[in-house]
Amino acid sequence: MGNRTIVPFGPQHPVLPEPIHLDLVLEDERVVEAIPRIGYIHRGLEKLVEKKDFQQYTFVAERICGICSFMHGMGYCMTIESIMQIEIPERAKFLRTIWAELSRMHSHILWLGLLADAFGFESLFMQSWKIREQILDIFEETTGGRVIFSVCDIGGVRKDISAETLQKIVGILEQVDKELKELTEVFLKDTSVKSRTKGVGVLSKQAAFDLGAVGPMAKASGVELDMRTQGYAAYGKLKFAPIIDTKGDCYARTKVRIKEIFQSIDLIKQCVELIPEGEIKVKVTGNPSGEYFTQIEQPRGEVVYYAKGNGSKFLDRMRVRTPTFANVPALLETLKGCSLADVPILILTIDPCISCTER
Amino acid sequence: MKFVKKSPWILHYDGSSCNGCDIEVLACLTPLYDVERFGIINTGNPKHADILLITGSVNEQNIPVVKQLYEQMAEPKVVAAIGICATSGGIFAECYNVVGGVDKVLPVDVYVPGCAARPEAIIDGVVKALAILEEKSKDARKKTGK
Amino acid sequence: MSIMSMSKTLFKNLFHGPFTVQYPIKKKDSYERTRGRIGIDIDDCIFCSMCQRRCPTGAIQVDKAASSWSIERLSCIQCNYCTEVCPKKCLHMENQYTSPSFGKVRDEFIKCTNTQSPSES
Amino acid sequence: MYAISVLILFPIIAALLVRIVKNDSARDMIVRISAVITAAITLTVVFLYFKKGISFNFPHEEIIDYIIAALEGAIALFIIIIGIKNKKYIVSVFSAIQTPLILWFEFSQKHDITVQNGIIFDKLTAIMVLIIGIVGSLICIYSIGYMKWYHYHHEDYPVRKNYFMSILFLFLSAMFGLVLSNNLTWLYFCWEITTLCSFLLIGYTKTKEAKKNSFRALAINLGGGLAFATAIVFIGMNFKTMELSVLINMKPEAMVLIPVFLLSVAALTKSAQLPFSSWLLGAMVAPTPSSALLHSATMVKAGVYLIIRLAPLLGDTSVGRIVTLVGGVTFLACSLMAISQSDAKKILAYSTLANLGLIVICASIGTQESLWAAILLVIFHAVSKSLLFICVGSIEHQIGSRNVEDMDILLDVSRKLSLYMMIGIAGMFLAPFGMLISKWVAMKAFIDSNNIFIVIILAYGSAATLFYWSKWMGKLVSNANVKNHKKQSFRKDEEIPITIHAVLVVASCFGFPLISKYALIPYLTYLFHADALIPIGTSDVKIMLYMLSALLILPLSFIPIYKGDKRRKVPIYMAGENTGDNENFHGSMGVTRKVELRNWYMESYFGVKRLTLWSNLISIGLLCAGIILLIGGIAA
Amino acid sequence: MGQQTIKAISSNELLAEVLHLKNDGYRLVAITCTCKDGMELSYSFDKNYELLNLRINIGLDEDIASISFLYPFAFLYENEIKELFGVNIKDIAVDFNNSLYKIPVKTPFRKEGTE
Amino acid sequence: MNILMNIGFVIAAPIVGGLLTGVDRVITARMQGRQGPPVLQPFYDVMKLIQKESIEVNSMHRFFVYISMVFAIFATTILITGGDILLAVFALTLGSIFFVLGGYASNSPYSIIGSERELLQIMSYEPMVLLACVGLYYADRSFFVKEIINNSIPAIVYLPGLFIGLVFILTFKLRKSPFDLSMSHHGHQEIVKGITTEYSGRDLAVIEVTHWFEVIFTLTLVYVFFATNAPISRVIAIVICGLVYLLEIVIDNAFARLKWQQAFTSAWIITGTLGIVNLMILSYFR
Repeated sequence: MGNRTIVPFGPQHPVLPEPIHLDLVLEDERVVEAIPRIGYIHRGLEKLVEKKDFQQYTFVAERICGICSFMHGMGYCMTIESIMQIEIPERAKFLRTIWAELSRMHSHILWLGLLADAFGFESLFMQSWKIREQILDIFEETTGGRVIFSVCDIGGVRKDISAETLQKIVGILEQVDKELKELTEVFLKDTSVKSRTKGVGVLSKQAAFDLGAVGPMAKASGVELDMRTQGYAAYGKLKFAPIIDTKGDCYARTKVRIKEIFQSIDLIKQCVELIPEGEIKVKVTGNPSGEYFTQIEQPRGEVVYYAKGNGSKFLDRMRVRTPTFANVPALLETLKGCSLADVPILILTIDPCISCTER
Repeated sequence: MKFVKKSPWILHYDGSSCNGCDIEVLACLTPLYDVERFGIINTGNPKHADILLITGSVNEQNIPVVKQLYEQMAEPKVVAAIGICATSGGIFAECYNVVGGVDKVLPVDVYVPGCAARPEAIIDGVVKALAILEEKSKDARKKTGK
Repeated sequence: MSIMSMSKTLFKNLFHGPFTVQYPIKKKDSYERTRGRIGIDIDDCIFCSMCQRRCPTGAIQVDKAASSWSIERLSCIQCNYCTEVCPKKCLHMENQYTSPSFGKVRDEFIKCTNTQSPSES
Repeated sequence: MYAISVLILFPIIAALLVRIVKNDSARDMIVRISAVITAAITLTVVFLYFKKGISFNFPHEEIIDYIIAALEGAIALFIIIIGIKNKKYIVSVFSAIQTPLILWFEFSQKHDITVQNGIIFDKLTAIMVLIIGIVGSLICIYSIGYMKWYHYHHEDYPVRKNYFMSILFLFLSAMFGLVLSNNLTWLYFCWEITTLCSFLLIGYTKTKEAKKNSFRALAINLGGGLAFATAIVFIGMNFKTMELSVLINMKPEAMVLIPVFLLSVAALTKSAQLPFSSWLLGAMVAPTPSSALLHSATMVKAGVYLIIRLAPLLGDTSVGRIVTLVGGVTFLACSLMAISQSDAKKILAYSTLANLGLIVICASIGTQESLWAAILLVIFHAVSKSLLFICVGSIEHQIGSRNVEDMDILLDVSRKLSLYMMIGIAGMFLAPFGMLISKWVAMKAFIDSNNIFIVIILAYGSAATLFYWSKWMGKLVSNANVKNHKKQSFRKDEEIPITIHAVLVVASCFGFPLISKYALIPYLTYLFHADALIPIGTSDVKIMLYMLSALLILPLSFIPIYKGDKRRKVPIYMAGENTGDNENFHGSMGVTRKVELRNWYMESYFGVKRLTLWSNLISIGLLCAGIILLIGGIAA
Repeated sequence: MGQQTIKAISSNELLAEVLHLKNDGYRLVAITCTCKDGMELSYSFDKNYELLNLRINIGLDEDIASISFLYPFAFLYENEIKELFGVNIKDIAVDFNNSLYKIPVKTPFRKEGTE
Repeated sequence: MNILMNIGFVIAAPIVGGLLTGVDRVITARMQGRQGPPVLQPFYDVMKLIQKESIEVNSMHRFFVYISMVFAIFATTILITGGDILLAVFALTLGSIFFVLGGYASNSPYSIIGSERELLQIMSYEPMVLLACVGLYYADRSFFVKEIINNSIPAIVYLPGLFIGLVFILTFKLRKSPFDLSMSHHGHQEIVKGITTEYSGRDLAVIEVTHWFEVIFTLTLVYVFFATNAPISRVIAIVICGLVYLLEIVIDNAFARLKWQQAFTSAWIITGTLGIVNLMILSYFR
């Protein structure tokens, strides 16, 4: 066909919160080909291990991404702890789990808002982000930061949450739960929303596995892949089952994420009940020597940390394989044959974190 | 009367930030902070924008992009660097791929510190930018002799 | 078929009135732990340079000879690391964030005989 | 009377001259002079007879009849032979049935029928003659320049310019005859000649495709001719008359409706209505001047002309309803299908079909208002569409393509051409221009005659029309900055006719109140024996003329009047990756890619294949229903 | 936290091993490269939450085959390693030719002279 | 006197249109739980745009928006002064087409995609608008607004179906979600700002003012359905215009943006069914 339209999409584009570029080849509005270009956020922060010592690097790790900041910090700390064979206190593990699950909630609600924005549902976006602010308030109260917490440290956590604050958190979560249920009605039942998500960007189970998809992207296609089941931090002591859907379209991914939010609320409540008293941190001495791979579950899926120490203050190598990096091939697969109006939805569907991907 | 003060439209560009400041910029639009009170709209299109908000330390690939966006904005215009990365490069200043600070690429008018910059700080920054915007529009008038 | 399922929420919002915090007229309450900016009780400082060495961004500069402690506000990432490592605990995190500026800000604190004055350079 | 004979005969002489002269420049001169003379005769005839009209019979009617019979026989022989030669037996069969039928009728049955008025020149004829004479002569001149370029670029086609030109002139003569004849046998003869001309011109390039399409056109038109012939025989045997004017004045009874139906079928084939439309689309392989003249401006109008003549017999009758619905289906389906086309000539062809459909609807509804609209549509469509065709011809010459998508550089290549093209397109659908005025009146007429379905069809069809014309216009104004195209010379032989045409389009829009007052209203008053009124209020006409005047400032956009204005020019927005030349962007994989911008075609909605199938089925169904109704009518 | 499986193999065994793992239903988790005393490549695989790492040590300028025809999405990892470390990975399915990130410095992670 | 009043109406039209847009923004904000801008914000925006620099990508593309505005004003004038409703619709369509051509003239990717979408939208709503006019003519035997609104029975009695269809179509015309495909008031769209992408400064202000006229135009269409020769009905009609506008705001906030396929088919199907049913019934009783 000669009637092909070729347009650039991004890096600066109103629907893209982060810069990524696609060369879109369209027929009418159908996407025939989408070729990505990344590198707009590549900073080269893995190289920073040579300039910052392994303690300072915690702060770098937290700033790999501002949305799952805490999880990055936690993953990095866990890796170093494993290399140095440090067993952190139980309470610290629970606190990490609470913050991690709150992060997941905040990330998913944020994603819901952006998704609503992508299909032009402004009020839904506003409503989602309004709910999200309550969780940010919890963050600010417990850690002092709205986005970047700086509470995770090698050997434990820097700040404790008092019992009454924990109760207050449960109270807020109940309110969030109520408001979210109202929102869920719209996301999962509204006809106009469904018309934009159902059957859009279908990824079969086989394709999801073959393309190495992780996180909600894989879960929505029926691939059970949830690193939390490995029982790191306090997850081993909590009761939960990974959330799976089989349809593999945008609707399924929305559903998986929404269910995960409610699951997180449940997990936090369990944590609040089970959290033991005690220390929150052990003292760390010496320098890491050895190597370790850590896999944890971020809101966007499995993340792999690899660190290699040589006995000095500075690590030899620190590498993060983030979930978005693994999901990009799946995104490209779903983009083929969609329509231009679906492009923002599909880009969002992997919940892209370009700053994670490119580091 | 300079109406630009009453309706500043912003363009947000993420020049390799960690997302932290980006989501705070977006949070400014949401019910709790609602910058539309001041007539602020996030246009997403340089040709309509008055204020360019840049987050992140600007890496090699972004230099031509931000320059082009700046060029495509109509006078009077101001640039606000949001967050530590944009103001100085922050923790990433030493990375091989970042220039460190937007001011290495564009004339920055307002620096909004914070890691991540708080919504209140961003609002403060935009309000400060308005003063500059007004001045610039006066200058522009003088130049054209009107 | 469920059309306009959002309208319930919309009308609730409409009748509730705006949730907006009227910043800058009215400020949102900050929490005890809110991380704004680093402050120093310069009198207690012993200029050990621990904070300077540990600061991940190199924002802090300590000059023992001139007994001055200064911080580049536009480089500080409020990680709170300096306050943790400070042996005298004279650094602390203030709730108030640094306000936006038109240029680079370096806040310098000099320990003089009985006087302390923040001055900008 | 003599003037009319000259009008019919002069083009034949010109055709012979052009055929004989071998020298290129001499022939070109002859063509130019003949064309000018044709136009002059046309104007003279109209000037002479416009006021009062004329109706007469030639003194040597018998001789003329014999000549015609001889020629008909010769043509039939020719068609049968080529049909057998090219294994297109269907045309041979059609020809072998209808000509003997007519000849048999001529020699055995016709003796007791006297024809009072073989030729009638009234207001409608005047309009048709004007269209044929003016548009025809302009296109003849245009084809001089066009054909030169055509053979320069298509070296593989045999050069037969004299053949081409002479057929054009022959066609003009036939067309004059067609609209002037009141005698049905003469009308039929001219009808067949136009069919033949069309066949010869479509097959001009002698390529395989051209041959195939020309035979399809011939077969369908001969089929229509067969219906015509049958109708003549039926009329002659049953009502003992040979005159169209007499037929029209009869009462629409069941017996009368049978020949009317047959004539309508003949008209529908000529006007390429569904399901007979495929030949017109195939006819687009012919050189553009023939498309402009035969396949949009005049020959296809012969069909609707016949229906307009028959209008008093259609109206509320079953035949009228069927014809209306066939026209409706054609109008809607072709308007929709035009959206999926990118070949300019194909779009024009579909649009022609659609507009013919609209005229058929208006004519077959047969009220005063609707006929007013139908005749105006004929006028506006003829001038606008032939302008568009010849513009496309020249554009093809200038940019080497007639794909609409390639026309985005036209603004740089030739501002004049794009302006004329814009005028043509605007003439086809924009508010104050003629087509829209007629559509408006048509709509009113439909409501007044209680045709709800037709109103709805019109609403949908107009919306689709708007889509494909606007996107074409969009391409014309989009400022692609390709600077490295080479400019072709714009021949005077092309430029002058195009310019005059463009002026005609605008003038006809300004002049429509006059046309209405001096030609349409008297004609309709005479036809309906009741005072006709202009269907649009005077105040609206005034407003519309204001709008038109306002639109005349449009060409200003083509003149860079802002040269003195010091606005800052910036690169267009390409998400921050414009390379600076407004054409390329920094793409993925480290390559610089060109932005390509194409229109929408929406194949899945308006794909030709599916729509053609369905609309053909519906229209065939309608015609069958018509036959059943007729039989039922006689039985009752 | 238990000890992790790291299986050292030579560079020409790579394809055979990877094929074997693919047939076993392993998922490629990551490819990691460290530049210390030559290039140290780790291919991490996962099946039922069991992490398996293949370790290959090659010289700075040695070639290594791409596994992108077995695991198509490996092209991202391989392009990254090629661009940042300068490891010669041959026949990557989609080769960005060192323009994945378009960085101003060439192979920043490569430490010359550590061999 | 009459002429003066008409002139007054035409001058008031953009002011009312601007105010309505302002009210729209406030109500939208409140529905989203936000405070929202001042009511006069649209005027501030336009004033600012006039004071700003106007940049351009080529010398042609801005020309079209001015013509577009001229025809929008023209159409509104015809309608408000009680002229021929069909002519007004044609004039407005002409204006819209010039707007589309402006998008094409800039030859920028997103403008052109926006233009295509806008054309598609025009194609989607045009049949309904025409049928509404036809219906009014059918009910009152006149295309003239001043005659239609001087009948004793409001047109709505005859044309409930067409009115519902018209309200459906207004969503297109007012550029509200779910049919704000070509150009949305909210910035976040896959085609940036559609046709307006390349416009800035004064040209953008013109587009905004044109939109105000369009708002008035569409609401006048609603008005025509309810007004009769009784003075009280005029008031009721205006109130209903307000309610319809409010309904559109709610719809805007309660729908996701649909794709062109859905927009197009839904518009045509609704037009077809409502149009046919309503007109058939009407023709039966006439």
